[in-house]
Amino acid sequence: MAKVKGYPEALENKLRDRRFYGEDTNPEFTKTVKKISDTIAHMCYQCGTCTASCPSAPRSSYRIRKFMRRAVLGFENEALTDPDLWLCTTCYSCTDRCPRDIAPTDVIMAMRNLAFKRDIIPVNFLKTVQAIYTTGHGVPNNDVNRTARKKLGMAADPPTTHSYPEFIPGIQKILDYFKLKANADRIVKEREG
Amino acid sequence: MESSHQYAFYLGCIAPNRYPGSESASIRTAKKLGIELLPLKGASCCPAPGAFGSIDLNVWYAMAARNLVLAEQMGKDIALICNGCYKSIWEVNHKLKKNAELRKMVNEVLKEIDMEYKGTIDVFHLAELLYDPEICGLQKIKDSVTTPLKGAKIAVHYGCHLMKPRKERHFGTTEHPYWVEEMVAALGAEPVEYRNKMQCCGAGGGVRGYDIVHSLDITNEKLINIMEVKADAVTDLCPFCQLQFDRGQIEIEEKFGVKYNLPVLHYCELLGLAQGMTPQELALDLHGISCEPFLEKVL
Amino acid sequence: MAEKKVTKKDAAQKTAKKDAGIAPNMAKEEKKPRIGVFICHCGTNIAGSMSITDVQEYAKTLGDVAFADNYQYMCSTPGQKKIEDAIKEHNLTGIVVAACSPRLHEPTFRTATKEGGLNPFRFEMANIREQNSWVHMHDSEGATSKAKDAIRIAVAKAALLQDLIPKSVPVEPTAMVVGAGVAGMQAALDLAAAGIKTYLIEQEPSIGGRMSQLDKTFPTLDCSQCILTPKMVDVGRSKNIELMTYSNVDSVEGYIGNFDVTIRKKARGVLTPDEAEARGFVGGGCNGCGDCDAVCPVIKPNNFEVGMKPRKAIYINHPQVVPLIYTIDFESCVKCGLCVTACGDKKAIDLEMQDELIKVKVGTAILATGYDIFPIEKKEEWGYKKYENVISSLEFERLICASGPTGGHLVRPSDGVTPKKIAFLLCAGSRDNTGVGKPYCSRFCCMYSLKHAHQIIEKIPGAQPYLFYMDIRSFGKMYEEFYYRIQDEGAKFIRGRVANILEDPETKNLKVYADDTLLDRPMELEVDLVVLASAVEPAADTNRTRKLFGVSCSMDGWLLEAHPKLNPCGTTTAGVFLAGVCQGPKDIPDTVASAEGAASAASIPIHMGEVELEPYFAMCIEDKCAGCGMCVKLCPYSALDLIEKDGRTVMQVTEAKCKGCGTCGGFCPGGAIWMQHFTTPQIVAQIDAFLVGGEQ
Amino acid sequence: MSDEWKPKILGMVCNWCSYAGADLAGSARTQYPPDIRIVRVMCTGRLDMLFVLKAFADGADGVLVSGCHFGDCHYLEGNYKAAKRMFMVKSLLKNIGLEDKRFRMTFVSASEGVKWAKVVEDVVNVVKSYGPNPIAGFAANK
Repeated sequence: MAKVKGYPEALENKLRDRRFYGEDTNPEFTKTVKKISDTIAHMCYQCGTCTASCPSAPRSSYRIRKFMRRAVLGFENEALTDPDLWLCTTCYSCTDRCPRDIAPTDVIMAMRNLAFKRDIIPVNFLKTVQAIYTTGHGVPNNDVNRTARKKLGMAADPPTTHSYPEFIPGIQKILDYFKLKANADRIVKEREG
Repeated sequence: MESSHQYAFYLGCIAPNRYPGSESASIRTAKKLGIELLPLKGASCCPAPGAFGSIDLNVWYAMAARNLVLAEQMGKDIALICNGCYKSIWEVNHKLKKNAELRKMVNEVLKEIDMEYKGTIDVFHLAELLYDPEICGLQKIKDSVTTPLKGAKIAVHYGCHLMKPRKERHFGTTEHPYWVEEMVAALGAEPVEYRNKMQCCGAGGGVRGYDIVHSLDITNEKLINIMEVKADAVTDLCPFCQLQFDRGQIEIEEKFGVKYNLPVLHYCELLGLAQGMTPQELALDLHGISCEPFLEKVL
Repeated sequence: MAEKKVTKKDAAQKTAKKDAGIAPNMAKEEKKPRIGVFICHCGTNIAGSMSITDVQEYAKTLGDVAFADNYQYMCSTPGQKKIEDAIKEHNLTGIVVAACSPRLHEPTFRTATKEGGLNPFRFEMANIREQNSWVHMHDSEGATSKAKDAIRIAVAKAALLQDLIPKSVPVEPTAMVVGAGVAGMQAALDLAAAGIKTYLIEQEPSIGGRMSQLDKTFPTLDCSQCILTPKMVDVGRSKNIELMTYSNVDSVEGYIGNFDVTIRKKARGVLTPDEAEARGFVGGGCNGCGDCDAVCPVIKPNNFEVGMKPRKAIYINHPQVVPLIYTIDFESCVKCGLCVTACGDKKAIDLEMQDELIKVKVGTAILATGYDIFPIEKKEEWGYKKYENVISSLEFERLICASGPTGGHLVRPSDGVTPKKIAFLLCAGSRDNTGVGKPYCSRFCCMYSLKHAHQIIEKIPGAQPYLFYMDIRSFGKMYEEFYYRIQDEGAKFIRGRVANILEDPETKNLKVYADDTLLDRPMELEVDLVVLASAVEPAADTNRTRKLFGVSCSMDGWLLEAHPKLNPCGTTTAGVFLAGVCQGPKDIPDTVASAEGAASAASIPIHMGEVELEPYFAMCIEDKCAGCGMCVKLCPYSALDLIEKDGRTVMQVTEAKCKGCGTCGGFCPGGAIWMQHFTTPQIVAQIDAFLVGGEQ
Repeated sequence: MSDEWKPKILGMVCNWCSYAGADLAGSARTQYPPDIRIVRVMCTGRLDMLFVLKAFADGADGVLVSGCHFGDCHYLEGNYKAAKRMFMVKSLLKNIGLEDKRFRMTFVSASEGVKWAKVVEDVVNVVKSYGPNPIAGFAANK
């Protein structure tokens, strides 16, 4: 555990103890990540092929190699609370090139799943959930589009849940099975009031 | 003409609700090529692999499975026109087929709505069906062309979730693929190679929603590379990539002050044009970036 | 017949006695077996995972066991002494040692058994280490009961073991070495120096192998040709070496001391002076003048120069070849005959020449078949064969070599311009678990890449090498010092594996993308040339050759040594040895060392003059043999024949040919074949001991 | 744990490939269940079908025969000959109504320690799923 020095807040932050402490690692984290991601997350040898393949790395502090390292060592908090976790575009370039045959992308997805269990999640992800809960679509139809569709001689609404709303309760049942809507509403409320 | 291949047409969200042209184009062009796309009634969002996959993979599996079951009940394989949807629908189908434990979990959930995933169908991207000589093939595409897109330089954006991760998929190389270029050439247009062709559009993984500027900066890098080779248009296989390139250019202009006016068309829209559909019939006017300069060149 | 009796408790013994009775050539077991059982702790290797005392107490309860004991290390001198003493003290008839694998210490304990005054083949081993304590480390109960069963099974066999006399066979005083790279040449030279006639077989037209393609060698930087050429010349000159180039092994028969090898001498279309003389053209034959080369109209890429230089259909790889004899590539020869005219009176060229099969007899053989470069274009992200200025390390060697296609001027393939900024990609295809590349470390790429860096700094003013590495493995003598030197000379080391390379379509420059993991920053580096330190893999023909000699290979295709530490040159086929990279990636020092090791190992049987063969021969129990002849067809060594004896047709074994696989014995419908040391009664007794013996 | 049923499985393996592979599993400390007992022969070609049938008659719950990969036999083709016979064994077992999966022939090379461990584990699991050999004791009682 990093030592708290009892300085005034500003200094405390500036001089924060940045050492690697064994106590900060959780071996279970490595196992859980492996389980969810279904890839050998513990086998990374830090060659950097992933980061070098990553479209997000050159324009941010996001380093997938660092997340792999955290997976190997079990730095749970550091991994799950790092806002960079959400900068992966899931393009799978790292996965295609990883010489260790690991799927770093899926490691990131696993970590995001674990972060969500701690209510760590960007709101936009939850908005999609809410949209689907009510309409069945992540990007629902709108009037401009309806008129356009009619002009094309198509039905104003596609033959999806939009034309067959009777399917929506089923979708809601699935989402409720995982308490997803409830959690989404709660978290959005906390963030946006 | 010979007996037509029938598929359940899985629409997803963005195609029907933002670019309806690509929906009607797909149905009409495919018909001309002996592929019949039947409506998949009651389908929902695939669901978005970035958003749902990040929140809880199990929900993602279950929701995608519901769409798969709808097609199983129809007794038809699925055809779709979106890479994102492909990741959800194809990959979940693939995983459920080989992972009994997962299938058990998913069917637990589906029981709630009296559904059961059986694993009786396959999932295809319309593009791979068009390329497959068993189903259609380049020659048939060529033969169906009435207004060849002569003199148009077209850059191909493959996107990520159709072909990657390579090991899971069946498309071969993800470093230097060329099959979509061949399909573009079949329309009489000139495919152009550009730097870092396989780079992501920047929208995926929820990044577009999480950090729009970051995601647009990736798109901008691609646009620069495409402009470098003086392409008249960029074509894609994924309405979400299309949205990112098309509406994205407007946002890029707002946020970064750079303007490209590079037309962005889904391959089905190109195919539609080549088969003589009018811009109106393709609702190209709904595109954020006007396709006119491109149209003038080819029509 | 066995299975009828086995329903009786003491089936095993009975069957044994009966067979022993009816097989006159087999010693009769009169007195009741008295078996001594010795259990080894192997320190804690065995004792740590099971209860030695339980096992020993159990052994004592077994019917035929007259004595049981245990010791820390049975293989030690006092351990072996225990066996010798016990044999005398308790007049034992058979010995069982429960310890490690018989593949490790069977010889040791057979000797001890012999010292104790018993026939060495009255020893049986119970493997309670490799196949017990080491694989059931956390299941003491399971391990203990498995050990008890293993001993019960071994005792059952020991009770039926018989005196066997190993057969000595003379050893042909000649050796063979397959492959004339530096390993093969060194092995052949050593054998020759030891006074042994040696056939050196090389599939290429000339000798020298990979090493002759290299420019300089690390860490001493002496020129490869300079140190190799003298060896090549010696090989050519040596009275004891019969060099056969452009040849490969066609078939192998026989066993240690007596291998009959057929060599295919490929039609090279050109006669050596000797061959010419044999045909009566005295003073004729190829003298390497090259007149033919000058007139030949067919142009092909020269593989020795990795295709970067042309050659004719009639060619030599390079001016220093040994032997200096031209070769016709009949694949591409149009038989225009211009060369024949040019050659004139020398009459060295025969366009109608055919492959020749030559039979030789050798006592021992060494495989030195070397390696190929992994086809690195399979790693598409680096664009080899797609981007002109991405080359392999072997191409670099030829380009930097004074005798190479560019006379030693390193240039970019795209435009012939001298590169200034050069990126070296280490572990290109090595340490790769994707299934595309190779999982192992190719072992010498780090060091030759350091050497390459040095060479460009030395040759090209202002040149800047960048080495992209994961780990620098400078394990050899003076290697780490070499690393220090090259860094000091200005090479830049970037700790990151290159993810992909993009080519600038105009300049043909390359943009290299990697993550500087130490700086923690992704990087894009524009360079003029990229050199891939490609992984190595077993040479193309390795698999065919190894099967001819009955040598196994490990999962990555490299030939399998008898023991990775204690017998790295030997193989599981007696009399066949391994030298150099065919056994696994090695740099030149290690290759030469292993070659000398192999040569020494291969010379021992020859100097001994004779070898003992394990007496595991098949024998015919003539009373039972119906003369059906099924077995004759089954034998892979045609060691069996049907003969007339006392008016009956019976089978007869030629012991010298029999290798003791027992395939005949496993089939004989009448149970008329007696497989020494693996007799039906012995095996049946083992099965009984395990399954019904428990209740006895 | 000792009250749990432990299957009796007989392994007959060749000296050059499978026995060496099993040794390799040992030196690599690759753990696997201890329910198998090994009888070593020089080549699987030595194995008489009767050995397998006898083992079952004697009450073996499972039998594993393992040799070299095809083309790798130390004696050129002993393993082909063995495979042929062992194939007949399978059909025989079917005929006498014994689950033929209690018997298995595999090919494990001297370098496949991990594979050996996996094979044994599989065999043990399969045999456990069948339970004790129904004809066990049949021999003893006669």
